[in-house]
Amino acid sequence: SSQEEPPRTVTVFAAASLTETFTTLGKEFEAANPGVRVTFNFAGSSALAKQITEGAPADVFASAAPANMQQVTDAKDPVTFARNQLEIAVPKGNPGKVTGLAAFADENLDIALCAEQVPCGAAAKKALAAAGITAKPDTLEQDVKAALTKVRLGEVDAALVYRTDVKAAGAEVEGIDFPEASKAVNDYPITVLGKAPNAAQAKAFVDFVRSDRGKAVLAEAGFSAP
Amino acid sequence: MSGRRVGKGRLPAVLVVPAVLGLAFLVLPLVGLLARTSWAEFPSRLLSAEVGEALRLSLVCASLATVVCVVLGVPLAWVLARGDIPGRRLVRALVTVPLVLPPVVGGVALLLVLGKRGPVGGLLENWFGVSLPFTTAGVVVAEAFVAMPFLVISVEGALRAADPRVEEAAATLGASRWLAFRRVTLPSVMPGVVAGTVLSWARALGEFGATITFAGNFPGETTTMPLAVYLALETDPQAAIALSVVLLVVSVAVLASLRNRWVGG
Amino acid sequence: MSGRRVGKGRLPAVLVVPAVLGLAFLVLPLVGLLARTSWAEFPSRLLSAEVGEALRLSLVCASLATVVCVVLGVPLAWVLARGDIPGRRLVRALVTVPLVLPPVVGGVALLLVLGKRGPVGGLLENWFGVSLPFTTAGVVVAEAFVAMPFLVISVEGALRAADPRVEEAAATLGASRWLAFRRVTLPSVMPGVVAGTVLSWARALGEFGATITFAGNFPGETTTMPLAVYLALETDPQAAIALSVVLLVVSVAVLASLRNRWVGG
Amino acid sequence: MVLGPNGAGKTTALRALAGLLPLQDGHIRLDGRVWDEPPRTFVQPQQRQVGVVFQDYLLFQHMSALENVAFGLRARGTPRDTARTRARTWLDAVGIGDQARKRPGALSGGQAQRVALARALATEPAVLLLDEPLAALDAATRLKVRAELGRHLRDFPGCTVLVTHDPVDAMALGDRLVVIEDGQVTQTGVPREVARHPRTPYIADLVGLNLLRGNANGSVVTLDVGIALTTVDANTGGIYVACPPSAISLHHVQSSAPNTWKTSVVGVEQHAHTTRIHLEGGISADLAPATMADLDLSVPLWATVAPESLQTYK
Amino acid sequence: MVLGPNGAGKTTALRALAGLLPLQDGHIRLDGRVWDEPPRTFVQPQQRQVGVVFQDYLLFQHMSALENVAFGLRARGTPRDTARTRARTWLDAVGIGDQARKRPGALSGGQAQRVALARALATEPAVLLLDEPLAALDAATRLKVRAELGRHLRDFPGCTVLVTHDPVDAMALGDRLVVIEDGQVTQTGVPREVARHPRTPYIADLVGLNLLRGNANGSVVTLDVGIALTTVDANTGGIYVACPPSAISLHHVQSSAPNTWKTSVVGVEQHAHTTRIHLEGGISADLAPATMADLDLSVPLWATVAPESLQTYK
Ligand SMILES: Nc1ncnc2c1ncn2[C@@H]1O[C@H](COP(=O)(O)OP(=O)(O)OP(=O)(O)O)[C@@H](O)[C@H]1O
Ligand SMILES: Nc1ncnc2c1ncn2[C@@H]1O[C@H](COP(=O)(O)OP(=O)(O)OP(=O)(O)O)[C@@H](O)[C@H]1O
Ligand code: MOO
Ligand SMILES: [Mg+2]
Ligand SMILES: [Mg+2]
Repeated sequence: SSQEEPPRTVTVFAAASLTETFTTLGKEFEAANPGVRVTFNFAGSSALAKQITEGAPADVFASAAPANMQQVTDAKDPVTFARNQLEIAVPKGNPGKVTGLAAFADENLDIALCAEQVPCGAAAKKALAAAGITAKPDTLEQDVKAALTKVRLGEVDAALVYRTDVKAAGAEVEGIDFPEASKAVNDYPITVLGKAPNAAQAKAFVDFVRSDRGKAVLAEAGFSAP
Repeated sequence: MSGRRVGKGRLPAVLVVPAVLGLAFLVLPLVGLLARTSWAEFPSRLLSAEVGEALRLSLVCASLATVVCVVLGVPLAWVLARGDIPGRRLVRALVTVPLVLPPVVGGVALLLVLGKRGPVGGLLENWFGVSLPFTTAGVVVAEAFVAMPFLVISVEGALRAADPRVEEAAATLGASRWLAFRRVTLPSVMPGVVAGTVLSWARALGEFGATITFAGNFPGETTTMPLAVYLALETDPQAAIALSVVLLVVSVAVLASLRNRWVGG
Repeated sequence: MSGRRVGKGRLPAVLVVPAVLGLAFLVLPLVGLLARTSWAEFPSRLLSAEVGEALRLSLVCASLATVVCVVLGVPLAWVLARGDIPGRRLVRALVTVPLVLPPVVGGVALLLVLGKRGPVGGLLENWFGVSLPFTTAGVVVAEAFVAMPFLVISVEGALRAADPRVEEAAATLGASRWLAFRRVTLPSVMPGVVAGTVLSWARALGEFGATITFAGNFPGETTTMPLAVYLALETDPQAAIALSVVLLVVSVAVLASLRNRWVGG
Repeated sequence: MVLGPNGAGKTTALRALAGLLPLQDGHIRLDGRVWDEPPRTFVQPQQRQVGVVFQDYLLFQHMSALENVAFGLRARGTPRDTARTRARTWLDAVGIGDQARKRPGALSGGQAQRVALARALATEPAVLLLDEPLAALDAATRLKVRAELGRHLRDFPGCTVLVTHDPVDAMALGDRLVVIEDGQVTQTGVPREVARHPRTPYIADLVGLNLLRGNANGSVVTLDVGIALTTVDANTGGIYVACPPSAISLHHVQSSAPNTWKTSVVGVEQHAHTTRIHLEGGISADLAPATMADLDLSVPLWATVAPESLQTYK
Repeated sequence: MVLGPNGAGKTTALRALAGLLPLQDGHIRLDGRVWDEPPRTFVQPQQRQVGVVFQDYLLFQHMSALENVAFGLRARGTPRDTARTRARTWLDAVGIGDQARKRPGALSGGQAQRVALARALATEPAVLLLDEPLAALDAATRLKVRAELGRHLRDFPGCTVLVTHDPVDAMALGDRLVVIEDGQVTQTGVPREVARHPRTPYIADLVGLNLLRGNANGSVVTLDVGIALTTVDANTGGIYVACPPSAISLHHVQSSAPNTWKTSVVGVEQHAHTTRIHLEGGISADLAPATMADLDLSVPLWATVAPESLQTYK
């Protein structure tokens, strides 16, 4: 084995919401490519974009929103590899008796939305606009997880989150689909970076994510195919 | 002239060199931020309604939280330093816990206890009709929770360094322990209390994770500057930096003027 | 017997009541967290490789950051308290800035200056081949940046409360200012230094925003416990709480044993 | 009045009286009230109505001299203005009314001590505890404050415990003297009696007497140091013999007077108006400057003391 | 030797000498070396080779007594063991070798002062500055330490400045006495000369003399207080007249002796062996207990002083 090339590392900067799926895919990729290590840096997409701009040694960037991808001038032809759809999340037992998007206009319910500045907030805005509803939120959360936490703890009666998040939350949260969700789909772009130290294997990893196996893992987590 | 001051011109290099390094370490990143700020937009940004509101809310909440910290924290520090309570070591270590807790988890912990379904929050709601999450009061609570350890630990350190015999002198003059505390002990540890207050206020002003988790984020009600900064960072990093600079400038101005009045020099 | 202690049984209610409230305020949320922790999985979690690694990294980085804080911060505090420097008020206020800065912005500021493209970072890279961001050293830098103000302000408060005439006595005995500082001043403000060190260490241990921004989130290299907690929140909130509890228990244990040795009682 | 050498436990005793140090054993009672009796009773310091002047003053550094003095009155509920007026009166009484606005840090040592004195006196306590209240005062002020203090102590309904190293204070101010040495009470009594009949070398030294221990057989006492002296009184068995150093005279030739013995000089000390000569056997002689001029201290001398100068007591 | 009442500026003067308080004006020179001369020269305290005993000791609270004393030696580079051995020797010299391991907080006042003394002496400084070094010591220790100190001072190559309220110290320890009152030097000279010819009421009080100011015309001096006295010397113009209080006697009937005047008692003070009577015109008389018994102090009395007891000087 001393004759083998030293193990090469692929450094993947991925949105925090991809933690579970990418960790699984990374392990499978390593198994399929002996001698290659996949290192992840999971954080908010905007923080990752900032780090890449400041010269972080990344090979691959998978963002939760096209906007963050655009901040990275180094990105070469990003492609969408997954989509995420909104869903209404309510605490177990649905104490607010929420049935659809109309509940978000109810002053008497405690409602959480994501802030407009983050992808799920932008998507929620689109969906609500499509449904013609003026929402009366009590809080505009920093990200999906924060909104979901408030649902889990029963602090709000309903929140608009991603389907993947409802799925991950398990039994504590119930998800309610609504028709306008399809109007507010969030795209996840991925790319190999221009200055990637290990471009070849980075490309291989991106291909693996976009392979059928990749799609299957993503679908299992609640993502839809592009 | 200054060469004739006692000890002046004699600051030893072994202290001055690390001090300068330390200062550079703290200040250079700020210089970096300032260099990236688009000063042209600065005044308009400062005057925009949302920023003004967030800034006002930040200052008000941080100040109220500091008041809470002082009112509850100074007695706690005194009991820790002077009271002969069992398990003091453990209590003292427990006080530092909110520091170690990732703020978001701190917010979750607050929700668990003071939220709608929490044991204390439920009581508050049923008895007084008070609900803390998603209100300005909730911001104050979250900030106080995160900032109080700074006050308690600073003040306790100061109390431990103070001579307890002066309190004894007050007792022989007929002062109750409360009077002795108020009129003798407290003034004598003022530098420590001021240090703790400054730390608490600054920490409360910069608080983000616990606030957004416990109190949420609603403009005019719970959106403090750090929340505004965080969200701006998502879409417009330039704006986020400018907002941070606003926060910094205001806090430095407040501290430079206040500390001067309190501690002199 | 205890009723005969001086002042014992006489802790005034006006101090004890707020002290107890303060303690409850700090400790109840933790109780809430503990109540939600699934203790059955706790030992296995504590023993899992990733958690062990993150915990070790957290403790090592926080301790190194604290060393940096002490080495640079104590001299800075001394210069602020004793040196007759111009613009002292401003410098003192500037030192608190990293407290006010939302940590994520602090991380950005560090990237701006110490990043590959930053002025200082570029120099470090060219001259020494050292790159801080995205390395364990970067974690230490980020934590030290956020934690140092606590040390500086606590120690400065303690120094201001100390009698400068004792340093004068040392000078008449032939001690240089450095020797007087090391052997006389520093030991006499030890409670303040300990308080500041505890604050810094705890703050560094809980640091999240600046770390993830400046050093990234690379398991085994930069993923400290708060970052692990953040990731766990994405996948398994129960696990996140359990991880926080691990962090708490370890930090309380460390503090309870260390402070005991340093400050007695 | 408590008198004792350094480290004897005087401050410790005062602290116990003030309630700052609970007793392990024994009791403290005042006019039938029990203040401290282990294991049960313990009256807190603030209920004891004591006034304490601490050896190192323990002034409140952040208050002016006036506020320091007014503190005790304010603690007892006196309105601010009354308290200040009375505090001012007390500062005037100890002679530093003009320093009223200064902080303790800006006072000289003697001024600080006078503030501490005024502070303790201002509350007009039932018991006044004074730890070296005159030590830092200059001789002139000391006379003045001692006189002032004496007047207040006489006016006092309660009692005063004053700790001092200074036998002059002890004699001038005390009704009853307790001498502590090394944690033990070694002599008590009215000051005049203690001064006349010291029972330990420490007390004899303080009151300026030579104290010798000897064995009497009629009017002849054989001292432990080997000298035989004739006394006016007749005694038997072990007794104390005391005489003032000024009663001992020194000569180059042996006189025919009784109580003459050969000795030599082991030390000389210059005092303001006399010279103290330390002789063998721990005996001292005080000589006037005129006498000194005629003596060569480097050779053996003859010492004489008149029998009438010798006090004897059991 | 600096003598002066409380708040006179003695401590302030010592601080200037030690380099802890830069001069505004004037200069400090030692053996031709300039230590402080505004606006340019200022030698830092640690370069001055001074040893200071502070009035409130300023011991290092976190070090043992031994470490306190060893500190100055360590600061000058003495190896640890040597420093400790020498520190121990110094502690023994001031009589508290057995307290070497205690922290200052656990020492009594007098013990603390002795540690401070040992600490200052241990560095064998060129100039020794002592602020009330004997104040907290009990009479016996004071004698011992004073003797010890006197010995060291004599051995000293450099000079010593000792601040004291105690004229006995001033007389016993000083070569040259400087009296400071209210920030001004009022008298200087060898102690014996100052003691014999005091020039201010403060000094007269200290050395135990009555000091009177008068106008001489031959051997008759008309005092400012109105009494005419006959002196042995003949003078003209304004002069000082001094006499010891013990030279003044009091009688119920007017004697025919010269220098007799009618007066009355304004105050009485009890000292150890005599009673001091304060008379009109600021004159004091010391009486033996035996004489006291025969006097009624409440009626006007006749005072007499022998012309030989009166010292006159310009
Ligand atoms: N906290 C303490 N711990 C240990 N020993 C102590 C403590 N305080 C005092 N001592 C010792 O107890 C003895 C008595 O001390 P105390 O202060 O009562 O003496 P003192 O009679 O007031 O002497 P001085 O006249 O010098 O003030 C001394 O030997 C002193 O060293
Ligand atoms: N920091 C200060 N600020 C203002 N006045 C001061 C300060 N320090 C001392 N003084 C005043 O200066 C005068 C001289 O003080 P100093 O301490 O030199 O007196 P001293 O001669 O040592 O008296 P003592 O014998 O009582 O110690 C006093 O009136 C004192 O109140
Ligand atoms: O997955 Mo995100 O970038 O934290 O919304
Ligand atoms: Mg004492
Ligand atoms: Mg003085």
